[in-house]
Amino acid sequence: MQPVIEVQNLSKNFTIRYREDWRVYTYSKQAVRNVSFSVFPGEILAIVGESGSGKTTLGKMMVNLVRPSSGQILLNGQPVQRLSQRRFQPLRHLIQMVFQNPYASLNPMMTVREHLEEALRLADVTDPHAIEQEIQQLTQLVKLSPQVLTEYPDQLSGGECRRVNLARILARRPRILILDEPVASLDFAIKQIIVDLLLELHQKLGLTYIWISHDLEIVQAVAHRILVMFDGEILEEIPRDGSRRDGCGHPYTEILFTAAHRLHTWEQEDFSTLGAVLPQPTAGTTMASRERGCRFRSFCQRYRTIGRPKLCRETPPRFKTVSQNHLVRCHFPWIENPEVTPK
Amino acid sequence: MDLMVEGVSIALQRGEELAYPARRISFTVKPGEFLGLVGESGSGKSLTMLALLGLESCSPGVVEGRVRYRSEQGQLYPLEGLSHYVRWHGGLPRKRTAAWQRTVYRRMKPLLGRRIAIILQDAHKTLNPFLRIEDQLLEMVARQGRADAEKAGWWGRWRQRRSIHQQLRQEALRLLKALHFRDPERVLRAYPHQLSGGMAQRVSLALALASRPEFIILDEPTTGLDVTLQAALVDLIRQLKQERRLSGIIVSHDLMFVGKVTERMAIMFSGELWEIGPTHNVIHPDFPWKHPYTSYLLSFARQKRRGSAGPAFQNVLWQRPKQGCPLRKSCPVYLHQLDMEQRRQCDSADPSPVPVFPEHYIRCWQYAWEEQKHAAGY
Amino acid sequence: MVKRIRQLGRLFLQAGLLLLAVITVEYALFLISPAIREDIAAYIQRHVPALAPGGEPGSWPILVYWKFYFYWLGELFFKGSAGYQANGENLIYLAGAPFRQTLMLALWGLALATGLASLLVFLRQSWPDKRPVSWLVQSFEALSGVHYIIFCYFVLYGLNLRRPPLAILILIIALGNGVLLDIVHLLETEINEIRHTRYYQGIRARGANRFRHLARPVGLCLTRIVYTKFPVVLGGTFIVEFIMNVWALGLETIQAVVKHDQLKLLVITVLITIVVWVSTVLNYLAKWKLDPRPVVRL
Amino acid sequence: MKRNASRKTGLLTAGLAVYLLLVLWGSTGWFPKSWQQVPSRMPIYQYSPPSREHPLGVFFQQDLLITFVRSTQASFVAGTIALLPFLALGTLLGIASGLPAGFAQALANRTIDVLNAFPRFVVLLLYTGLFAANLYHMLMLYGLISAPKLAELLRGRIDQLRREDFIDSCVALGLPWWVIVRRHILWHHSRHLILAQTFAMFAMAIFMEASLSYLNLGTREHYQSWGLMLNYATSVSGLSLFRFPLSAQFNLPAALPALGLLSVTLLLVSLSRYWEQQDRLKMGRMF
Repeated sequence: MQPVIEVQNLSKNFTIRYREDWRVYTYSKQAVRNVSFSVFPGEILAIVGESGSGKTTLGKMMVNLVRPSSGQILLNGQPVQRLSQRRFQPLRHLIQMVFQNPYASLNPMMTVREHLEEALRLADVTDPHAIEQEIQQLTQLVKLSPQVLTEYPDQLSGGECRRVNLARILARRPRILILDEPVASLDFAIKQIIVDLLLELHQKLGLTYIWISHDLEIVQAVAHRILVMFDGEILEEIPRDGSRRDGCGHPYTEILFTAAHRLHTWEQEDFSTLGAVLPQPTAGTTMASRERGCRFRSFCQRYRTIGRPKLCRETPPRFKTVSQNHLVRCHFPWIENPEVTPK
Repeated sequence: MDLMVEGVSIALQRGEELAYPARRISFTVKPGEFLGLVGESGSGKSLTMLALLGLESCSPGVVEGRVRYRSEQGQLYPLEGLSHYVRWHGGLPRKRTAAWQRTVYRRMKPLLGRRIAIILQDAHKTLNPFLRIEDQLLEMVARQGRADAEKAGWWGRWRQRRSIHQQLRQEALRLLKALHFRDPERVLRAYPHQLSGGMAQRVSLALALASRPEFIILDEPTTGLDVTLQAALVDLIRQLKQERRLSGIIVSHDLMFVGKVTERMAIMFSGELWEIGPTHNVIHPDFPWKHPYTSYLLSFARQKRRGSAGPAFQNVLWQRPKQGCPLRKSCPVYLHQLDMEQRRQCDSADPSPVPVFPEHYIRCWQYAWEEQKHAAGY
Repeated sequence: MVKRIRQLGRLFLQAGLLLLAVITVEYALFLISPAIREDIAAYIQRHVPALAPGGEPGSWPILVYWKFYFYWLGELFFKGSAGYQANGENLIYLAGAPFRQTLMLALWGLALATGLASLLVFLRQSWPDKRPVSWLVQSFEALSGVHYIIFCYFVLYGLNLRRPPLAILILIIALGNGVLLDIVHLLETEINEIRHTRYYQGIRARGANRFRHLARPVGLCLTRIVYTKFPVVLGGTFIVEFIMNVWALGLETIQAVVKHDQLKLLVITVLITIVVWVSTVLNYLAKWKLDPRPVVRL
Repeated sequence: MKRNASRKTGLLTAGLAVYLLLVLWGSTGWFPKSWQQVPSRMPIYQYSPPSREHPLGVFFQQDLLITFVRSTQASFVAGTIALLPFLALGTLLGIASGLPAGFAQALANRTIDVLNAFPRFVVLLLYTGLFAANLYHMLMLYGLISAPKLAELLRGRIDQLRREDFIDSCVALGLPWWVIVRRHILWHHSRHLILAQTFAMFAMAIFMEASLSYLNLGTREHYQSWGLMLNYATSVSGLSLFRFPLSAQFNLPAALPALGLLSVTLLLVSLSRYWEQQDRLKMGRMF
């Protein structure tokens, strides 16, 4: 099958400048480093990682809001990373992004109806009758009550606001949606309702989702494929339900799973192994970024268990296929494996 | 050590008239105990907490009831702000609410950051971006009562400022070390923007703990944190509870998180408390007595996989019915399980808290009837 | 240390080049007018005959004037001579007493206004609903709506105060008065913004020392306000000097305008440019010292 | 809160109405016959006190009320003239400097810096000195060099919107940039700000015009303005304002423009304050 999006060796550097003690410090932070993946039509691809791991930057690069430093993005086989905003314009009906903060992406001085009308006019619906009909359909699609149409964004609740955003974006009839933390900071009830709505839309309209989140628990339930990101890098690609079946995986994913699992069950367990992932300060950057070897090793329980092997310190790991469609960027995807027991 | 909140109502100026985002809140936090205040966003839980402490998030603030705080030495601090004024003058001040807020804050100030520590939500943004962590942390460390420093007088303190600074610094380093920082020196030298979200959370925890408080309030500690950090925070809070005899309140919408670190839990919705009791009872699925809203919340929390959501409870904070139980319009028990007689009861009056277990109260007519039956000898 | 010196050196080099560029642009603007070109040509013929080509001044190429410009700059920076008036006096006297007088008026006026505005803002922020405080602030605001002209008119013809010590004080008050309203307004906006930030709420919740924590952000916005208001006060000084008949740059400017003394205007322009440039550099340095927050570039 | 606001607007509206009536009256040029007839034998510098024919008296061989009304009109014209370049350049620079980093943004920022660096009044003085300028040209120049004030405020607002992902979400939706700028940024997010700045600029331009004509700068013929009135009254008549309660020699020719200037500042500054307060209330509601 032809992938709708193909990302090859994508990187993004930010320059950060700050002043301290009459001195100016400039450093470059690599938010996304050498990321490659592809998305197939009708798929829900999840990108999971902590805040600051470059997920949002990756999403923004795909809708041409942030220009990549290097690498390639192919949209339906067409390279788009160097396109100007105007050249990208015809592709905007193909790919759309739902932003993290729903209130900030709506204009506080326009009613919901005006927002929808504006988006519909972009989609070349100009006849007032047709617009009225489309608005009806859209509100039904995202299950908004019609009286919301006359309200202003700040009168809406968090869930409603997200639906308005979704309706506004669906007015352009996109094929691919990038959902940036679609359910973060919502309450249980509304979170569940929004997830259900998104899945229903996926079924009904045949959309492709790129679902960016930090919560593995939700993502595991909905996604077809999960990419785990850490410090701008993809550490693991997990196929559907293949997560723990083969017993392999990246230690970071393991930590994420443990944390999510323990937070979502009632048993009183201790979390003392998680002390290892607490971020520590390093020069310049906020997250650890080792120059050589595996970037993750200073947080890695497995690295310490197997006696700090030279391999981890010297060579940056490459992707290893541990089972079908399951790639792990680790030298020791499974420590009981006799072949890779350290010398 | 213990905070006593008795029948507090909180008012908010909305245009000309007053609105009540929280009504008749009562709870007590006992020494060495954590209370979880759980509710959806918009249920007024953060607002209640901040208004109790006079932190100006709403005006005019506490207008009814009383708040008292008893310190470790048994000293009693009455923390009533406006309610005092209301009782004396028989009404709210018209124009001078800002002055009253300042009064409340002044009364709170000897406690804030000394006996009571607060960590506001979104910890990264509550650190001052213009000062180093050192400058912010040492100020709080210096709050610990030091008999020798008090005796030295200001001139003595000025002469020994270097060594005092060194002592404070050592203290701060020890504190950061206890919070799992591997390189505390570097943290002290850093500006807030050089910290990541999880580090900032721990630094603000350090700021709160630096003055050796007896009571700690966490306002939405998990929002904006990743799952790993949330899990680590659970660990950290448990550890702190063991090491220092802290008591406190955790305000959160995350039932799971609160369930892991607190002894008692209060469920808040539409600005009112509906259930308060031991955490184990409140969240345990097999515990027989539950408020309908609690079971609604739990049904979501327990649902791991996708499934259809039931009809939601309606937040009636701003359109409260004149009489009867305010939640009855969307209460599944009222709609599907009760007969006409019982419904009439629900329509006629607001339920009052009923004890269903030692220290476990539920505000629902179901349990009131059971109590009546029990009393009648059934 | 070496790195710091190098960085500061680079800063001053950049700033100096900026100054030179501004002065050059000003000179270019001067050269647009044929009348000024004639005046300058007459000056060249009289004082710097080496630069003057033969023929009518009207047919001189523009290059001559630029040669004169560099000659003049060299004289100014290396010999301290800014050219000569018709009566033979060196124009560098403008950088002495008149310049000092103007600068003193502007700086004291600005200091007065800033101090008073800070005091008023502090009062209003500390006691937001005390009636006397609000009356005080409002009356100051109403008074500061009065422009220099009216203020000086009142002083001149109403109180008949034109003797030096008192007159200078009143000039300063008049000047500060003109920008007081603006400064109060800007400062209050900025402080309200700070009060709504999350870190201010954090400081309150911790019961920390607010003055210690807010010194830097408030200092930052004060420097910015002072920096933006400085040219305004400088302009006001010129009017006030003319009205009150104080011998300073303002009066000299008006005289030069009336007498079409173009070289004097050029010298005054350069002086003012240098002052404003110094204030820019100071503002930049203050920002550098006070603001550690990072800037992210895409 | 609501009642307060409405009371303030009432007062402001009344003040504005009076001012606009004076302007309209001045532009029609219609005055009663008796006001227009002035005894020609009167010495030019003498002020004759109010009489039945001349309600405010005669000064400079003209009825004082006529002078005042015409001067009000001149102030309005002056304010309007300065406003046009101010709004045009300010908006342009503000939007350009709010752009993501690039050549246009750098250019706009440097332009703002350079324009900020000139003391405005000094620039005007130099301009008159160099080019024997028309007053209206000088006012346009004044509007032009005050533009950074508006531009900086706009830049701040755009920065804020950018930080909140608002502009990014508009671009991602596919809105063309001119729609984003025109409808979302300018109209919906900065209209109060621009309006407040417009009022403030109007008041400042009137002052600048008064200051310039007070200093007798700028060429004009048959021109009447508040500054000129003040100039003639103070420099020529030498009357005192403060002796008014004690004697009949009240310097009305000087007091009238002074009062006019004062009222215009208070009016327009409070009007811009009112708008800004409204804006802040809105923002408070929004965010």
